[in-house]
Amino acid sequence: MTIRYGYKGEGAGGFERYGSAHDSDFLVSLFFSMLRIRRIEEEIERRYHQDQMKTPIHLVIGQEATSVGACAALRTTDLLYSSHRTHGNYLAKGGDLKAMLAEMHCRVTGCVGSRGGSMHLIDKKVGMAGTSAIVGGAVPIAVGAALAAQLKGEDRATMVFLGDATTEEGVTSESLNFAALKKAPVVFFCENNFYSVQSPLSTRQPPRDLHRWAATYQIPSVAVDGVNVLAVHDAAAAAVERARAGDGPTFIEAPVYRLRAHGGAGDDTHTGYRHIAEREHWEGFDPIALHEHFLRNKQLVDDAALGDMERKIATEIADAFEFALNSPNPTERDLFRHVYAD
Amino acid sequence: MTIRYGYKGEGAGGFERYGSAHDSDFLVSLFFSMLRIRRIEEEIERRYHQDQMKTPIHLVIGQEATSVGACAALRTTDLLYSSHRTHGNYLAKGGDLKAMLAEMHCRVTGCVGSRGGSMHLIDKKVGMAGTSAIVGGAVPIAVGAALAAQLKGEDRATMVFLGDATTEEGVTSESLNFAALKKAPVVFFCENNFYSVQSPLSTRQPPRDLHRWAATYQIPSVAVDGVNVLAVHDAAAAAVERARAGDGPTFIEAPVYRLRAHGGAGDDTHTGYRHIAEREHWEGFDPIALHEHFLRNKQLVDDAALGDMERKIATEIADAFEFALNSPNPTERDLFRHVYAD
Amino acid sequence: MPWDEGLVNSLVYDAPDPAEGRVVSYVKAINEALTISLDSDPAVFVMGQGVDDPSAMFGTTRGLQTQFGSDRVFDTPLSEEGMMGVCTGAAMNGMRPVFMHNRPDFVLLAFNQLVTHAAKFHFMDNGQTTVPMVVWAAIGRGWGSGAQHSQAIQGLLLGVPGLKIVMPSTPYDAKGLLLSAILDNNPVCVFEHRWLMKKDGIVPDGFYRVPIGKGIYRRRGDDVTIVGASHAIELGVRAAADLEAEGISAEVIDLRTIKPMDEHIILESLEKTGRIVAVDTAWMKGGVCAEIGCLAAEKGFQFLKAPVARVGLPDIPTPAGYTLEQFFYPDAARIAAAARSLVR
Amino acid sequence: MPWDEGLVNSLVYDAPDPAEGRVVSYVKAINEALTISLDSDPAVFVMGQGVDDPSAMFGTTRGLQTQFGSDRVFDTPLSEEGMMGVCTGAAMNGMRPVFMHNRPDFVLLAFNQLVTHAAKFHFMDNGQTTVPMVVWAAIGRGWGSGAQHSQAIQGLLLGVPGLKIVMPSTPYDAKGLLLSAILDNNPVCVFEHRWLMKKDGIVPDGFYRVPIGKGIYRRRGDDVTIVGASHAIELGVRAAADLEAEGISAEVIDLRTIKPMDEHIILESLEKTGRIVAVDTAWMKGGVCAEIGCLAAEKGFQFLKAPVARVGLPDIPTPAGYTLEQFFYPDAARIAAAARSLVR
Ligand SMILES: Cc1ncc(C[n+]2csc(CCOP(=O)(O)OP(=O)(O)O)c2C)c(N)n1
Ligand SMILES: Cc1ncc(C[n+]2csc(CCOP(=O)(O)OP(=O)(O)O)c2C)c(N)n1
Ligand SMILES: [Mg+2]
Ligand SMILES: [Mg+2]
Repeated sequence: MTIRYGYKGEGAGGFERYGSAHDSDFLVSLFFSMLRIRRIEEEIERRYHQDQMKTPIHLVIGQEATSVGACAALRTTDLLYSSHRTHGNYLAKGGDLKAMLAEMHCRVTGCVGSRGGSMHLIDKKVGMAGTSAIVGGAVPIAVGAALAAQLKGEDRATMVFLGDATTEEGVTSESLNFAALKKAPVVFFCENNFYSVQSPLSTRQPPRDLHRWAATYQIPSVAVDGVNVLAVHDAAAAAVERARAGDGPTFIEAPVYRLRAHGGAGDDTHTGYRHIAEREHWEGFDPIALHEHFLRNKQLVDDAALGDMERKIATEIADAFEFALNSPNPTERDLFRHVYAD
Repeated sequence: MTIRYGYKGEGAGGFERYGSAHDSDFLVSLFFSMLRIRRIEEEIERRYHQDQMKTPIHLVIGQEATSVGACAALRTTDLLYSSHRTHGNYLAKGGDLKAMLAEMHCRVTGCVGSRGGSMHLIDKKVGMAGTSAIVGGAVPIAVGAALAAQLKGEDRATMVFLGDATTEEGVTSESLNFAALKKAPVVFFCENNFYSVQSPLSTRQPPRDLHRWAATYQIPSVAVDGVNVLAVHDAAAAAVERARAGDGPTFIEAPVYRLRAHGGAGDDTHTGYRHIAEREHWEGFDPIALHEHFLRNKQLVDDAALGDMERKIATEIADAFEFALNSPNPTERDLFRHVYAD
Repeated sequence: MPWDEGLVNSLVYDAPDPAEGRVVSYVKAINEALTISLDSDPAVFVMGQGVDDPSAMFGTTRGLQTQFGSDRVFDTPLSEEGMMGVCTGAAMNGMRPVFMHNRPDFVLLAFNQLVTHAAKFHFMDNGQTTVPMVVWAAIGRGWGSGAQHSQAIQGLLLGVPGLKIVMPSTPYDAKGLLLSAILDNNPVCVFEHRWLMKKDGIVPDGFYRVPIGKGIYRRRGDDVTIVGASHAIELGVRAAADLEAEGISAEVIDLRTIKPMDEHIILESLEKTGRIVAVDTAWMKGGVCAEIGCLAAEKGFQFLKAPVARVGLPDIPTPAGYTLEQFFYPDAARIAAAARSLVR
Repeated sequence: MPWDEGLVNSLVYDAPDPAEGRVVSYVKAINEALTISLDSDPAVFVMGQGVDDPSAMFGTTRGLQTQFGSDRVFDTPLSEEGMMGVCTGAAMNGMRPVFMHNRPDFVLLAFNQLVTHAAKFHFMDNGQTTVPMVVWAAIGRGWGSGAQHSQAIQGLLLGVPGLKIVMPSTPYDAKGLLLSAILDNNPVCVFEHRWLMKKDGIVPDGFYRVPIGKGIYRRRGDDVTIVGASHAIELGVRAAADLEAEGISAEVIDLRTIKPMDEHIILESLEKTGRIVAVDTAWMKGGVCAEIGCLAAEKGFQFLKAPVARVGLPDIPTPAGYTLEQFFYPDAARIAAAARSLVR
């Protein structure tokens, strides 16, 4: 069949219901954050072929609502752990764009001094606490971070993003079990984009609902429309509340669609692992377009406002790339730093 | 509380219902097999302190019904994989007692030539196909064995025994997922004895039903009374049927109780990790006593018959120990054999 | 998704002379070995993340699923340890699995099954079982592979009895050694190097084997022996060429297989040159370099005219950035310098 | 379930002279280090399978949960990799976890977290994070430990940057090194040997540290250097005593920590003796023995008067049976023979 994994959400309809609970500034800010990430990703994509960014990239175009909605429920002091698909997480959590682009350009001014590249966009100042390029690697680490907060009695929630394939790694099961056992203040945010690189779920798992599986660890688990930034936010906010209240972990499954290739620039649907109709189907549920539609209906944005946003974003992006490109490379001495801590 | 994990089965009542479907020879043979294992374990236990058996032991006293009931549903050509708790599996699957005791006495006539000890009672002639002293180690291996049978189109079922704690190892989740995905002809037989060494389930998992968890992998999963050899057999037989029919894996959870220490001779309840009342409670549901009670009610056995069985078993055990004790030790040359296959 | 495609395609190797035979790419050579094995033995199957996807494991599995069906060539869940156990169980029961990984880093998730199970069953059950399986992975380098996607783990596995470790450096060996590995009745790790995949070479058509456990002279010389395998010996050959210009005659030994290691060829060469430089794509401490260096001092001491030298990775995780990588990875010049220091 | 309790209790060591100080058992020494650490730093917590059960991890964790509560001393699910990740995450966020395992074999399940995460985070995030954690395990031997419960894995980890590896041989060091390991800001593996746990020794009361990275002379001598750690050096000391009777004066170096390795003390001794026997509890190939042997030929070549010798495990999995074990494990006599062969 052409559309293997279709959109099952409420589309534009969902926004009305969730929207009412939030003030307009908040509604607009979510839109701005998504638009900003989209434009940044597009510019990275546009320049990638110039080979100035000698790093793998895993774009989140089409998946902006999950990062933005979830992070809007987090405080700066809350922790976010991530995988290889870091761009959206880092930016939504408040990571510095200049440091991100410098990192991708292998400059010493990069957020991790050019030691990590795009899969290690870490900035502890804003709670972007750690990432792993190993699928599932960050999941138990996030539980450990939550355990630390619990032991220290800190008012801090920890969230970890994971993909659908990450649920196949045994360590994810181990992490759910331990988090449930200890009522660790952690939120498992599963972006189910139906694919692992170019492998569909059907070649990796029997047909099942990931959130029902998580629920058998006695973890409150919900499925939420991953292209509806408001639905994502509300689910995340409830989960974070539960964590803060000491009620333990939550598992959130958000169906989303990756509109680009797993890695690199451009889309690779033409290679045949998924049908063009499937991508086009999901393009009809672009999280940013859906939210814009909602905001316009409520007269919260108009062409002028959008134009201002675009200009603001464009300037920021241009400046950030300039910063990155004008930043110095690391020196040989840098290689020997931070191998061991004193 | 004194009894942390109580018996939840139907007790003697359950036997009537299951019994009717089976002929008397079969019913008696199950009893004989359990009694034989019990007596063998008791004799091993009695002699263990003589330090002639320089090997760890993990007795199955109290858990005879699971091995006997499950293996009664298997053909010799079916495969059984096991963990560290091998005695019951090996004997019920038809393993040679002499070779078992010789192995435990570190003799060259042992079932694996003294290379494995009691945790590696393997005898491929009778389908005792492999064991692992690493918890969870045998689980994916059994799935691989089932995959091989499937790929070769063999009419062969594979069963793997695992404990409650084994479900905490990520690899067990991975194995369930893959087995379900491929509809592998494998039966996961989980002996839930509530403890991992001296750690109760409550310190290791949130309260949950293991079979419900397994079911979320789209694997038909059942709970069965682990002290009722007939109930165990019927559940195993149905699962093996499903495997043969190409309908894929089954997960069976059987609550049982280990009446002895996790390892070594004697019980260690007095050390305080579980309450004496709990063990005494379960002694009231001894799988062998329950089945004997049932057989006597049906006049299928009487004192005379039991006496004959005891004598038969005693002679076999005495002969086997004599064989083991009179067997030669390995020589230095044996050490260098089978490191690599030609 | 081989994100380093562009990088690898930019690498330049001398083209082989078609007059010498059939010119085939490194990737195609591996593909041929897999095809021949699948074709000749129904017990062989190939599995791994994305072996059936458009990138086809760097192209090495291209077309295999179409030709041999999805029972024998299949994608897997993201469950490295579980799948390693599945291979082991299948191998113990008459199959010959080939389990392919993008990166050796992912094999670390499966060490319990590989090291404590696959490698030991044949011994533990007194030879009742054999475990004929191949674990294939390509060592990554460059384009931000970094600390978690560039690990060469042969050094970690050298001390594991029951395992064999193969590390080809040419298309000819990649095919011949993979064919041998699949026919071997033991678990064999085949570690390729991503950068070699751009190489073309003379590769015979059809079936042939390169023996496991035998090294080969890539170049004869009298002053110093450079020994190693895979991409490291590729650099060793280049270093030898540079040294020749200075009048230093270096002998280059490609071990081809790290375990078992061909001690005889190492000692034979050492007897002549009296000097040895051990090279490896992995960390120098306690790995392949250390084993070769220790072997030289243990069994070749009477031949040694100079200290043993090793050229591998420093005791530092792999940095992701381009500039840092240039400082991190040794090159032909560094190997040449090490050799020079022994001779001068 | 220390099934080898009986075996270990049957071992005999010379009793220390109480006149020299406070006599404490090896197990108690570890228990004191844990108690002091838990007591002095709220960031420290101890976890592991059965640390709170009646056998209390061979007795090393006895009483800790009662004293410090179940938040800071707790049992874990049977999830080695997950729990290793939990430690890493906790360590990255201000805690100092001590993760205890019955056997190093179980640590192999967690290599992905230990090798690719815990050891690399500090480097990967440019020093933003430190990962102060201790991974403790006791190498098993005898009573059917066999291939899957006796693996000494220090050789596998030697080539992993970012890790430290500690291997005590006395109660004094067991306490002092564990205290140092818990205070260290890096992931530190502490590998005990089950057979040392029967030892008593002179152990100071209260807090003290044994530095990580410094070896110590256990015995001075002129003819040959025996170097290693843990149970292997215990045997080395006995071998030296036997050699003395033959008029061979052996120097014995206890490295105490395998990584970082005290190269200075090895070379200092080698300069004097010119002969070296590297000993280890693990496999000889590509591990600690190989590293020491290579180091001697690399940096101590000018001192070497004889080939380097190594005494460790052959390239064979551990057999479970008693008789086979006697052939498998090297003893003091084998170390002495190796030393003798270098001197004669
Ligand atoms: C342990 C491990 N195995 C394989 C890979 C290669 N890999 C990188 S990303 C990826 C896909 C993961 O899919 P998913 O978890 O669904 O996240 P997504 O990329 O879809 O966001 C794979 C297989 C890896 N990085 N780590
Ligand atoms: C990976 C691993 N971790 C720890 C151990 C130590 N160990 C041996 S048996 C056992 C208990 C396993 O409990 P369960 O799976 O419930 O089986 P049971 O002993 O109750 O039959 C443990 C923890 C081991 N052998 N392997
Ligand atoms: Mg995905
Ligand atoms: Mg149990």
